Amino acid sequence: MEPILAPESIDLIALAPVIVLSVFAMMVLVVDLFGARDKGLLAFISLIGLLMTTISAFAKNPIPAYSFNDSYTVDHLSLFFICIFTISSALAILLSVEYNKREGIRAGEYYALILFCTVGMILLASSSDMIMIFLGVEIVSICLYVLAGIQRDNHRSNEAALKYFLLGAFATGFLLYGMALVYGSTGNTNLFKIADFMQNPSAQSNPLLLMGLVLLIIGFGFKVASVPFHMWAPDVYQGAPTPVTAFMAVGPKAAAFAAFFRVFAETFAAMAPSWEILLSIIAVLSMFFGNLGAIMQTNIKRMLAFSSISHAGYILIAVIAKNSLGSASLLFYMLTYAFTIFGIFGVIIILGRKGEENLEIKCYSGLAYKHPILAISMAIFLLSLGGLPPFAGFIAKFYIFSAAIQEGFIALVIIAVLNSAISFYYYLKVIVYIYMEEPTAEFKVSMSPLTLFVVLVGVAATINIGIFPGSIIALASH
Amino acid sequence: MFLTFVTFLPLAGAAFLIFTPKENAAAIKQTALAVAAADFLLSLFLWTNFDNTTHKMQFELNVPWIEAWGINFHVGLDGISLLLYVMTTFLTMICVIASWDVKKYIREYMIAMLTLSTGMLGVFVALDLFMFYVFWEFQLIPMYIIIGVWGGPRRVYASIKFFLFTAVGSLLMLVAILWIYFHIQETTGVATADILYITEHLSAPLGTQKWLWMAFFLAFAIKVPMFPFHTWLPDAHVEAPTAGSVILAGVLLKMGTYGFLRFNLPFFPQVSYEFVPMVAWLSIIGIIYGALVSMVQIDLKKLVAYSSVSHLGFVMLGIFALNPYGIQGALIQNINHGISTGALFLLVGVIYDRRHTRLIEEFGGLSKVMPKYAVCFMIVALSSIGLPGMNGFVGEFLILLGIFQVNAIWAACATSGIILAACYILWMFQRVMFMEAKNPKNLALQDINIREAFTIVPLIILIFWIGLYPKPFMDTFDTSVTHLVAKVSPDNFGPSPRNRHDDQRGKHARLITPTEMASLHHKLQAPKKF
Amino acid sequence: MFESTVPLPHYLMLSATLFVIGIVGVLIRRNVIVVFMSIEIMLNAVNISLVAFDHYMNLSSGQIFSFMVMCVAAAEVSVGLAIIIALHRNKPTVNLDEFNLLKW
Amino acid sequence: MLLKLTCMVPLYPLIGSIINGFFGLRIGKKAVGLVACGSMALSFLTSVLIYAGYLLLPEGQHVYEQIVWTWFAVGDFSVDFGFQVDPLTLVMMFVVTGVGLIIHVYAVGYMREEFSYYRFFAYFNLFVSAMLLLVMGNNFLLMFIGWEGVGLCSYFLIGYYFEKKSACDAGTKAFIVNRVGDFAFLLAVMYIFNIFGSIDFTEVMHAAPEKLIYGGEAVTIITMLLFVGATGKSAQIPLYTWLPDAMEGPTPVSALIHAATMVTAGVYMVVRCNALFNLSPLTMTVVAFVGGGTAIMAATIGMTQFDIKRVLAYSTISQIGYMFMACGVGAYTAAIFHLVTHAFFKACLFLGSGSVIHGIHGEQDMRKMGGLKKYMPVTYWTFLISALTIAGIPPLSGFFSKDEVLYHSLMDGNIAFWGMGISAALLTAFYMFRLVFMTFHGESRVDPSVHPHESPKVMTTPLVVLAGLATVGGMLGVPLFHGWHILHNWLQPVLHFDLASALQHSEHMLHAAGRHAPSWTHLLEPKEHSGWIEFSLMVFSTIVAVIGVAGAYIFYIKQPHLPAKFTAGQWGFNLVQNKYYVDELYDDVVVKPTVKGSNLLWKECDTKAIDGAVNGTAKAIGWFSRQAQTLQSGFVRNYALFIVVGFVSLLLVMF
Repeated sequence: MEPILAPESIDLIALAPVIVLSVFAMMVLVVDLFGARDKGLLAFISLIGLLMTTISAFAKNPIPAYSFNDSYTVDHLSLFFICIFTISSALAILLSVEYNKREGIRAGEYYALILFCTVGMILLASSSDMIMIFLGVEIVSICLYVLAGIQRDNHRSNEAALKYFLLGAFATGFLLYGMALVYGSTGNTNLFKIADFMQNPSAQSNPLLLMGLVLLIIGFGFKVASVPFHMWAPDVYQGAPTPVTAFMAVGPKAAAFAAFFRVFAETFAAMAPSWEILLSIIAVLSMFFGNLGAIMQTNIKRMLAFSSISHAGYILIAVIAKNSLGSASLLFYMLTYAFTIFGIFGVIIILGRKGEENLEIKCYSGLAYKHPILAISMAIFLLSLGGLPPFAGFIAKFYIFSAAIQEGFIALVIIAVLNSAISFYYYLKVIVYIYMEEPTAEFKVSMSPLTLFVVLVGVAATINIGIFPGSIIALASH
Repeated sequence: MFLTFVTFLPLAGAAFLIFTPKENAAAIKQTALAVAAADFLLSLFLWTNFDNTTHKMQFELNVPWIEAWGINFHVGLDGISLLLYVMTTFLTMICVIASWDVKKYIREYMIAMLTLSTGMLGVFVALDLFMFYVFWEFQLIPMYIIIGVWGGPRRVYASIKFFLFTAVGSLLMLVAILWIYFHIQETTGVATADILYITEHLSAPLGTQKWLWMAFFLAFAIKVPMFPFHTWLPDAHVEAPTAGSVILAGVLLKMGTYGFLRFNLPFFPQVSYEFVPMVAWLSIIGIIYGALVSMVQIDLKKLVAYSSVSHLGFVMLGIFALNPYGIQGALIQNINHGISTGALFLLVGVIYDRRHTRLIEEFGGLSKVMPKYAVCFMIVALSSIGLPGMNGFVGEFLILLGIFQVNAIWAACATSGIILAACYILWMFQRVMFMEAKNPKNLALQDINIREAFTIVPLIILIFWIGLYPKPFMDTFDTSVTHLVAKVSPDNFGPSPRNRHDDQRGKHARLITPTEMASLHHKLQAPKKF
Repeated sequence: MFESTVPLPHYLMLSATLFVIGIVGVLIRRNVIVVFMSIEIMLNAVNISLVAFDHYMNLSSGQIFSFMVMCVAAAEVSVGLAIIIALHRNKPTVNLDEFNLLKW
Repeated sequence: MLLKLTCMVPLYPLIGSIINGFFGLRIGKKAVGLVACGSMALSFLTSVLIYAGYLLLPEGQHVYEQIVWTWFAVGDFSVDFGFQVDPLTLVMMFVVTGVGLIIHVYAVGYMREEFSYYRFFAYFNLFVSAMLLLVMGNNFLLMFIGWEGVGLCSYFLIGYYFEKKSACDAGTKAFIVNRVGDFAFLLAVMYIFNIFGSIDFTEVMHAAPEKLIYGGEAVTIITMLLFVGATGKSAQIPLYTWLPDAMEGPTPVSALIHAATMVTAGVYMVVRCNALFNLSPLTMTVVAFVGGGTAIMAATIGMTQFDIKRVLAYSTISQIGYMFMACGVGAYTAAIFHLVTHAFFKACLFLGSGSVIHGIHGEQDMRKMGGLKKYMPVTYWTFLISALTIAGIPPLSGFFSKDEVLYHSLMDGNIAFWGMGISAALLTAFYMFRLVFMTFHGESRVDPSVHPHESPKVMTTPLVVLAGLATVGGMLGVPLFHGWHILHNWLQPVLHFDLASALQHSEHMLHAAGRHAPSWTHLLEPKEHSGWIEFSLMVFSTIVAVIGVAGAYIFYIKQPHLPAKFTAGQWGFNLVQNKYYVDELYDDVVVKPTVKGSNLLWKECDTKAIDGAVNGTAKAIGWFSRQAQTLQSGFVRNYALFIVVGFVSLLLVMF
């Protein structure tokens, strides 16, 4: 047996973001332990940590670089994803400060958990080994289990955590089994080696491998909340504290997609015909069930949960397209999605009241005439989610569709566009309440500067990326 | 640059209004009017400086927008779009005046109106498919808001219906646009969505072209709206506020017909030619159906809305006559419909403001109470039914003349629309304006006031101007239409349509900047695997 | 290292059976703890496969993998139990079907 | 040059109309009347000057064209806003401006009591302007402006009393029925452009024999369409129903629009397009038959009506039928001749009836008149003269023109046409004198509270002038003596048609198309025109007219109980009195089904089917949405089950 880990293959510089962030996370824990009364300090440290992480991510040059026996990769995809993660974590932390104060979440681990979760996401997006992927998935998941249930005395939060935990663990079983089967049929856990192995046509028809692929799809499908593995998402999104929901909808999802993309579009690209159809079915189902589910919702968080399921469907198209446009569009989509989602949840937090109240859509009646800035921001976010120009969501969708069209998945794109037409309906419904109904009750808003800042960042990014997407596209499509 | 300025001026005005305190209604209205009027005057300046001896785009601006995709910010006007452009600024101005008495959220209203204006102008100037699509979808938002916030009792239903109907159609167009984009990239090696370039170089297999054509058709047919995609229109019109209806009828519907002229015909001449019978019959059904249904309406606005279906049927018929008479007729009829139907909506708005009802049975004998109003209404109504000497006739006659060259039976069927038009308009007019004023609520109605006169008189002047001396209008698009007709002429459909443009190849090469070329090369050479 | 007389498919069958048992356990049991344990069975079923593969193909990463799985499972257990306890504080039950606030 | 004034002729009334329309209320009634009549007088005088100018035209030039501007042009299609002056136009101009002026003067008196006096004159002047455009336009489309313009003014003026529902209905009906004709007219214009590449009268008429095959499909369709247009405007079968209803308008309107000018526009148009009609024997026959049939039918209805204006309206329809019959047999001169004389006497009759109505305060029912002779002598005498004229008593003008029509219908047509014509003449004489006797003679049946009185000078003077014209108008076309037929000679340049060369061209075209040309030699045989036959026909028709008058005398003066006896319980009489139920037929067959069908289209097709499909899609999505929601049961184990089911299904798809 050869040595498992050659010392020269360990490249800590490549691993810098993980290390930096872990250090900061532990620092948060320590500071909290030694009586930081002001949780804002923790948030501040976390933000600094995220900033340092982002900077350290670019320490490795040139890219692509590999570390730990090629099980950790620093490439364009992972760098971009790290940026998405740090941005979304930062936004989540910004959203949390005021929210936690209001909801009485005093736990200092909160920020540490977010940072650890981000570590997991970075690992997930950078891993090129199944073991690493598994670790990443689990780090992310375990943090999220806790985060979802961080409001210990809230029944909904508890229930969300339980559901998420049980189902998450259940799905992990599938993922793991899939990995085991893939490992068994290829003899490798390293994705590069598996990809090489796949060049051999006879290897592609191994039933064990195919079975493993199906199981992997389930595992990843669960993490990205795609139908029929999505059932947890609405409940968890609704029950979890709002900033956590926002965080969950963006960061971990993006990380899962990164892994999804790496495993399927890159590693198993050679046997695409056998999984394309499965992913297409899942994508179509996700779009349909996501949108159909969203139409009837009255709770905005739950509606956004369903909407995020349908978005998972759209993003899957990028995975299916599996070309360079596909990866670029995936990156672009996740970035714009992050800004939009955090913006929208920012508005929700501002309008929410203690105890997760005031989340019914009809509570927003007449918002436009009391708080025009919030109203227009909300409208912009919703329209962007719907994919209407000139907002970022449109460019993102356009990007993904173009990737699919380039590969000839025209039917898939047609289904997707029809679905976005359905999705307009429920996005518009919210706008109807905001703009076209008369105010029914007074709005008690907690217009905290940090939250407002997130909203404004979201608006600025959504519009700016929508109108001048050039630079981001250039970054994404390297 | 100037064109860009004119196009975005209303948006800038809207942005300015955001920072105006909402209590100061007068200032808001004056600012909005000033912006709209300035925009109109500037667009007139475009018109006077327009060189109508060439079909080429003018006032062009072509700068890279999304370099990675080869998408440019490319604007320009030719004869086909210029008049629609001017009409948009004109109607925006009229609509701002017409909305003077809006009480509810006047600032937001004006912002929406001005934003809408930029959206519509953008559609007409865009020379890049991507950009076109952006504007095409973008203008939905302010219109949706205008209908939904300032509309009638069923405004929410109407606004969502309007939005979804249009969105469904245009989303399929998006797929077609993407397909074309990649096809062009594949066949010519140039990543571009430039409309002019695509017009020159698109050479898809005929079967595919049919699908693409259908995708564009659906988007535009819904917008026009053609039978049987029209049912959003009556709802939207009925619920929209007066100015919304005017813009809807005057400009938004024209975007559909414009789309046919800018995309369906030049992109897919052969397919367009093959689909002529289908479009013609749909248009004819639309003409007759719209007129018949219009006849039995009990709501004034609905009546006018259905009459739009009928009128736009004429326009479509003219376009698909594929000869200069028909297309020029269609273009002038586009303008005419904007003016006449716009004016009709304004006039209906006048009595709606006073009586808060649009039911025909509520009125009667108005010409005794409001004689000036009655005269205006009469003139507009007559223009709408195409009385010779007024604008409607010129367009309708040319359209019929055009389609007569193609098929006399179609012409005969379509011509029957003018009988029905007389029926529904005159019957309505009689019930509203003539007979005894039985309803006591109508006895004390104020005649048209100065502000309302300011909105309607310019339209009436145009009605007669175009009716008696349409030359300045028709000269504007004469050359462009001739060029277009030459393109869709069936003589052109050789086995390989690309060959005939061999000599013109490279003419648009300048559209592709070096950076774009570089990024394209990079993309082509970049390894797929990591 | 000794030569095994048990062929690989047997291990795999065992692993699959255990996995299915785990699934069925999750599906039919109502007790949170039992469901949780069923999930652990599933994870361990996977471990069997991993180790078996390693052994028969003379590899090593599978074993490492299975250690990782065990570690993670342990972590999961701690978090999971913590959640269940937190839950139990608010609502003294371990019947899964009673956690039904969030639906539709 | 005097002819440069051509464009001024329609412009004066237009200006008058605009002045009256915009400032009428401010400047007062007197000024309004002055403006209206003044503009008409100017127009008339200008016409005279143009006539002079026309006479000064160099030898051989028969048409003067004045292009004011190009209306619109696309490619090779171009329409000018241009006027033309030729003999036919001049005749029509004089009729329109002359008779128009007289009626304007009359109307000044007749409408004096009206509040919206100015509105009336604005419309009235506008009408004249449009009518002049119609007769002076040098192409089909300009004619069409006038064509629709007169229809529009007619609509306004019929509905002048817009508070009366019947008036509004009548106006709308007139416009819509006219539009049916316009529809055909427009199609004809398009067809003409398709063939000739031009729609200028001069060009088309000049090129017609070269481009159209005699009796060919194209020319038949074109002329048929044109004729349908004419039936609409000129109230012929089957589109005549609007004219009787049009009597809802003020009487001067009936006189000018619905008797003298507008309704004869169809005749003018047919004559103007004689070069086309000459090429289609089938159309000519149809025209003659429709004309003759209308003449008889309208006359029969006229006999049974009691509303004084309606009788005159049917009489108008009947007389226009004569004109068409003349056109149909190729006697265009006769048609124009009758048009002119008819303008005089029918205007006089209408104005007379207006005077009567005015004198007895708005009563129109003849059963409530009688014995009015002594109260309104001027009206009576002028009315009588006109009635004699229309009945065809020599030497009044109607005698000459009607006889010319009858003579040609026999000589150029056949005995059937003549039969129709002569029977219509008999009926005409009868019902006109029935009218005269019932109104002016016998016992007074006037409501005792009403004191009949003669109309003021301003109204009676026009009557006298028109009666005079009706008396001497026959001089325009004295028969029998060669060269005395002024009108015939005058119109020669317009009506000249070389059939022989047209046939030759047709033959060439047929041969070129590889088809066989039929033998047309019989067409070229010179027609016999015998003064002797003409004279005997004159005598015969005079006798017929006298019989008609005498019959009326017996029925309504001598033995007034007879009519009731004859008509009581007669189904035939009922049928005729109810105008053959044509209105009801149209109502049941066309109007009601259309409205019903439209309602059905709207409610069933639009709302239920199309919009139903749209909303149905939305509803279906909503339904699916609710179904999908129920899956989200909230039970964790259910969710796990879904994962497993998904797993199994994916496996099934995979393998």
